[in-house]
Amino acid sequence: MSGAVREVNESLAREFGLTAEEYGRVLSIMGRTPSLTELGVFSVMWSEHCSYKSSRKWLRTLPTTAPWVIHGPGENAGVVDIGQGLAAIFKMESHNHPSFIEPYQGAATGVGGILRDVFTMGARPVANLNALRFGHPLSPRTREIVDGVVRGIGGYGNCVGVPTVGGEVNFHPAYDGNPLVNAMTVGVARQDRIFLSAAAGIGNPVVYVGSKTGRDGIHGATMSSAEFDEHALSKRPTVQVGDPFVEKLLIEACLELMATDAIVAIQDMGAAGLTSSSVEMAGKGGVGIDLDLDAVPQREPGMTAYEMMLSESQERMLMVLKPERTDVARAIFEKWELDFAIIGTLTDTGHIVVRHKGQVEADIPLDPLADQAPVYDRPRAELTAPQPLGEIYDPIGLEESLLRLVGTPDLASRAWIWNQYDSTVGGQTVKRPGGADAAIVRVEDTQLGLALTTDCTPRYCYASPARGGAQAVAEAWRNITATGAQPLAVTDNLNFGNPEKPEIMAQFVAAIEGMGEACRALDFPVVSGNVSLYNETKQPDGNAIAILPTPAIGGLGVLEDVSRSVGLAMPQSGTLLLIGETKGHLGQSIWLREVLGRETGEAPEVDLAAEKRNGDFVRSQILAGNVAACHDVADGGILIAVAEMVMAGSSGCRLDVPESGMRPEAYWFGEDQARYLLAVEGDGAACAEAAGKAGVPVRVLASIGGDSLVLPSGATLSVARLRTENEAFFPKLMARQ
Amino acid sequence: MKLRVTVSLREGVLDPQGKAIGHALHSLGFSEVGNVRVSKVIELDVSGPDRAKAEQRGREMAEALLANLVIEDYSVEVSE
Amino acid sequence: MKLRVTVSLREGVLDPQGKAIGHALHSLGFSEVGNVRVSKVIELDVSGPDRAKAEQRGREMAEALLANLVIEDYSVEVSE
Amino acid sequence: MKAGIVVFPGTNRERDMAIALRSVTGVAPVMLWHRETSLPDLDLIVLPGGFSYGDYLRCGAMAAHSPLMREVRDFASAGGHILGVCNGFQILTETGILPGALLRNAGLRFLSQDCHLRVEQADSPFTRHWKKGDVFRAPLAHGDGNYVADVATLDRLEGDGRIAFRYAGSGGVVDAGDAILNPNGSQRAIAGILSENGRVCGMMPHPEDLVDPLMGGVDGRPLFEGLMEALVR
Ligand SMILES: Nc1ncnc2c1ncn2[C@@H]1O[C@H](COP(=O)(O)OP(=O)(O)O)[C@@H](O)[C@H]1O
Ligand SMILES: [Mg+2]
Repeated sequence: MSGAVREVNESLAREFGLTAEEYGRVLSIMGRTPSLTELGVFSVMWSEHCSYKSSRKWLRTLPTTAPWVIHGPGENAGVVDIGQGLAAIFKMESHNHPSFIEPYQGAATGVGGILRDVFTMGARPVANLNALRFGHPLSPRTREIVDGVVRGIGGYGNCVGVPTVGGEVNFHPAYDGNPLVNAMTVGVARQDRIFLSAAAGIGNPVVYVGSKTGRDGIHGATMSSAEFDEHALSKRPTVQVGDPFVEKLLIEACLELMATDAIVAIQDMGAAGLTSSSVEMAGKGGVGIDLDLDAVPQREPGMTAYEMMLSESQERMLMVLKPERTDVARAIFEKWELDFAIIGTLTDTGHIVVRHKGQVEADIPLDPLADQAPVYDRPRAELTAPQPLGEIYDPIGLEESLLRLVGTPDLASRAWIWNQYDSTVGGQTVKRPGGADAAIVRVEDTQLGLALTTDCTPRYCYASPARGGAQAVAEAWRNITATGAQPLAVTDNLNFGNPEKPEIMAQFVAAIEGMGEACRALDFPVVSGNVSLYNETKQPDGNAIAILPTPAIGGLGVLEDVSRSVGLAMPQSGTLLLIGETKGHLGQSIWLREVLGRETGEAPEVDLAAEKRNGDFVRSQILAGNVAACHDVADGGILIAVAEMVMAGSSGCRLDVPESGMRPEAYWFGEDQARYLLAVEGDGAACAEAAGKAGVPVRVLASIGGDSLVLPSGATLSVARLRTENEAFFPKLMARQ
Repeated sequence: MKLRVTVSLREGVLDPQGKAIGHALHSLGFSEVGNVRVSKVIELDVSGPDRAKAEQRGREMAEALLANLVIEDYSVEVSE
Repeated sequence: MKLRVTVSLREGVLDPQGKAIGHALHSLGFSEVGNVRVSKVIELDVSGPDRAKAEQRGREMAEALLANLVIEDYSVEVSE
Repeated sequence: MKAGIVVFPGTNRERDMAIALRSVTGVAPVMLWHRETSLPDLDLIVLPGGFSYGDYLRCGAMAAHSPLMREVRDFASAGGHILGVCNGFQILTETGILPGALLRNAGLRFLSQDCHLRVEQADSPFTRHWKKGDVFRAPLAHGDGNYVADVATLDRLEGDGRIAFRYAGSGGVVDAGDAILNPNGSQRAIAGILSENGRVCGMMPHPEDLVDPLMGGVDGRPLFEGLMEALVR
């Protein structure tokens, strides 16, 4: 075996991340000691990342179907019917660990990877979003990570020319050593031009396109051994560098090829590159595959089979073509100045056979590789209840609380971030970041609009994973609804700690249960997603601390007539109505954290029937043309939501005093769910009456006008004052050295 | 004194810039061009008496700010 | 043979990157740092027999593509 | 008006430009691949925004050497009309069709935001639908839009009335030293310039992304309406 100076045995297998039991399974499948390359293939295919061994059992419980779902989980991305013969194709994926090691490249290649998952199915990518969680603003590396991640996402997305239209950001010390970078891409394709990854046609050529293969990111986790092959491996970089220019060419070339009938199957090379793409394509198609690594375009001399099979070089795709169409394909890729190589053929052997320099470096039966992949039902602990809420008192009053909250890291203006993302390229962005609860992108040459959002409130998920999971789904649904769009489906990115710890596994399962319940109640199925486990930070004492459970939800909705969508900017006049019931829930609220310095209490209750009723009412009012602006009430409660509308619209309002006997801080900053603010013309009586008929709680909250937010006390906060507080955080954070 | 810190990508790390420049030079007819790598040179005027000390400080600057050691190497020269 | 083409902003053209680096170094405590300039170095492997010719070609590449003479100067070195 | 849009590898705002031209003129422009060696009969060539060749060496540097750019240069010399936006402006300066150069933004970050432009010269095919001093809004999206030229060139541009647009406040105030009013640090707050004959215009912001009320306004339309009127035949 070339390159292999290490003997393959159980100890090497463990270094590669396999357990003794899993290695035993490899031996019984192979009937012999595997070669190094074979061991590499097993270890990546059976890694948590590729096999979902800890999560699979639970992912299966999520609802994944609806009449409008064309392809659910199992393909590169989810596909839903948006009408007019068109489909939206979307998915979210994490690049957490790489973004901690090298924030710019980690985030950039995360964007590149998720784009490929979407255009590999035949869609032109039309929007990117990103869900980010950073450590405490004052923690040592936070500033550098924020800077690199934001530059990386912009650097890649701006260059490929896909607008970045939305996302979310949280700061919490639990992410100090493990930031989360979850990137989502949405594309649009014709329903009759969707490409899948199942290989077919014995004898058909297997074709490699895109960039050359280098030693990028090989087996990062398992490769601590420089003694492996002294000269070739000594300087092994594990960080992948993205090339968005090549990605742009790859998008154009693939879409051009997809307009012909040359492609039988296509798959991006993502994690575990050539290995996972070839194994998955062949496995799904029930065929064998022969690969000739000598034909693989290589960036560096002297690469071994092992290295080529495990390289995670970016901007590469694998395709099965109709043999008589390979010349058409070659011409297209040459036009776009990309590598194009026939590197194998489909066989009837049911094996993957890898040849290099005249030797067979791997020969593995595909069925057992897939069927005997480990699946674990990991033990779960009893979930612990959150700390009791404790005594509530208000030391500073509404006005001071409001000013403090609008400037707090989790609520401060994100303009510093989105001003580095090209949000208008493509000319279809109807609502840019900050313009509405969900970004709105028109589908080119139609009146259709897509409403896009990402949501998760990790502090709720930590207090109560089930409620948190449900809340994340409900908030995504609400954000889409608040624009007037019909929510269709979600993608998810389940970020958790080490699943081998029973308390983490318990969080994971409970969060999925909550998500599933909300998805079912709201008719909002999961069509794609990603799981990222082992997100923990080693402490100096050797213990590892897990991130907050963070099941990020990416939601997609559709508007038949995009011109009916509304944003959240306060109009110049009219009445502000509050929809939904206010109970004053302060547990886990931002007010509690920022004013009393506590993260205590239960997460807010998620009443899915109320969500549906209130949301359906709001959407019908928007579509009827009765609503000038709409904003959901989320982090920070009513008063923050009002302030956000005021700042976005540069138009003030005078708040009515609530009739409830509630404590003012509970009323104004409580985080009860299923609520919206609607700006309507005149006195709002017609809308209020309609709400009453629909059984939806409603009250007049404010009269709109002026250039200040007037509090019930009569205290007046000008738009300018609010903005100053709201916009200070990011520039100040980033100016610090 | 002048410090000259050269920062280049580590061997094996993809250099999209170099690749694109090589490509462009070929299409301009510079067919003799093979591999192309792009690096950055940061020239700093520094005050202080002693070369060895300046070089040491240059290394500290590189490690602290100028180079991204995850993907880049650096070298320091002192002149004048 | 190796060509090394160094491209730097002309004297008089403001170098925002250099300025920012100088500023950052100061706040990291490198108070001895004065003026900072950032240049690009393009290293090219070239085939061909003769140094003088290589250097000549290097100049041609710089003039044609590698440097924008409106704002940049360049220099060419040959090694090996 | 027959318009053609040049597409380089890495161009990404060609569709935006095509939509804008079509929506104003009613005619879809032709797309021109950078490797072509001849031009069809055209009234207007547009070099759109994007990242030609990744902008890896300098923005627009590699695109400036594309085969079709030779034709574009001849087209300019023959008095043809050319609009270069963003990357297109960078390409025009790299080829020397327009003077000066575009450096990294002064703040060293990519900027994507709306800006306001003050019309400095209304007597050109690109600006005739405005009056001198008019202010309009346009999205900008670039990392290298910091316009520089030597003082003699700047003075000449100014003296000859070849500064088309300057960055300004919404009320029309221009202050080149103010990082908010002049977001990328351009000398004399220059956002767009004209060639000597007034028939080539390069600008950094994107009027083509603001031609539809649905996208937030129609501030960019006058540029295209003026062009259509000037180039009708
Ligand atoms: N949390 C999840 N919920 C639903 N589907 C999921 C989830 N995680 C992964 N999937 C689906 O499993 C399949 C494999 O995922 P993944 O390995 O991340 O895809 P890729 O190979 O594109 O990286 C995809 O179809 C994905 O949508
Ligand atoms: Mg995939």
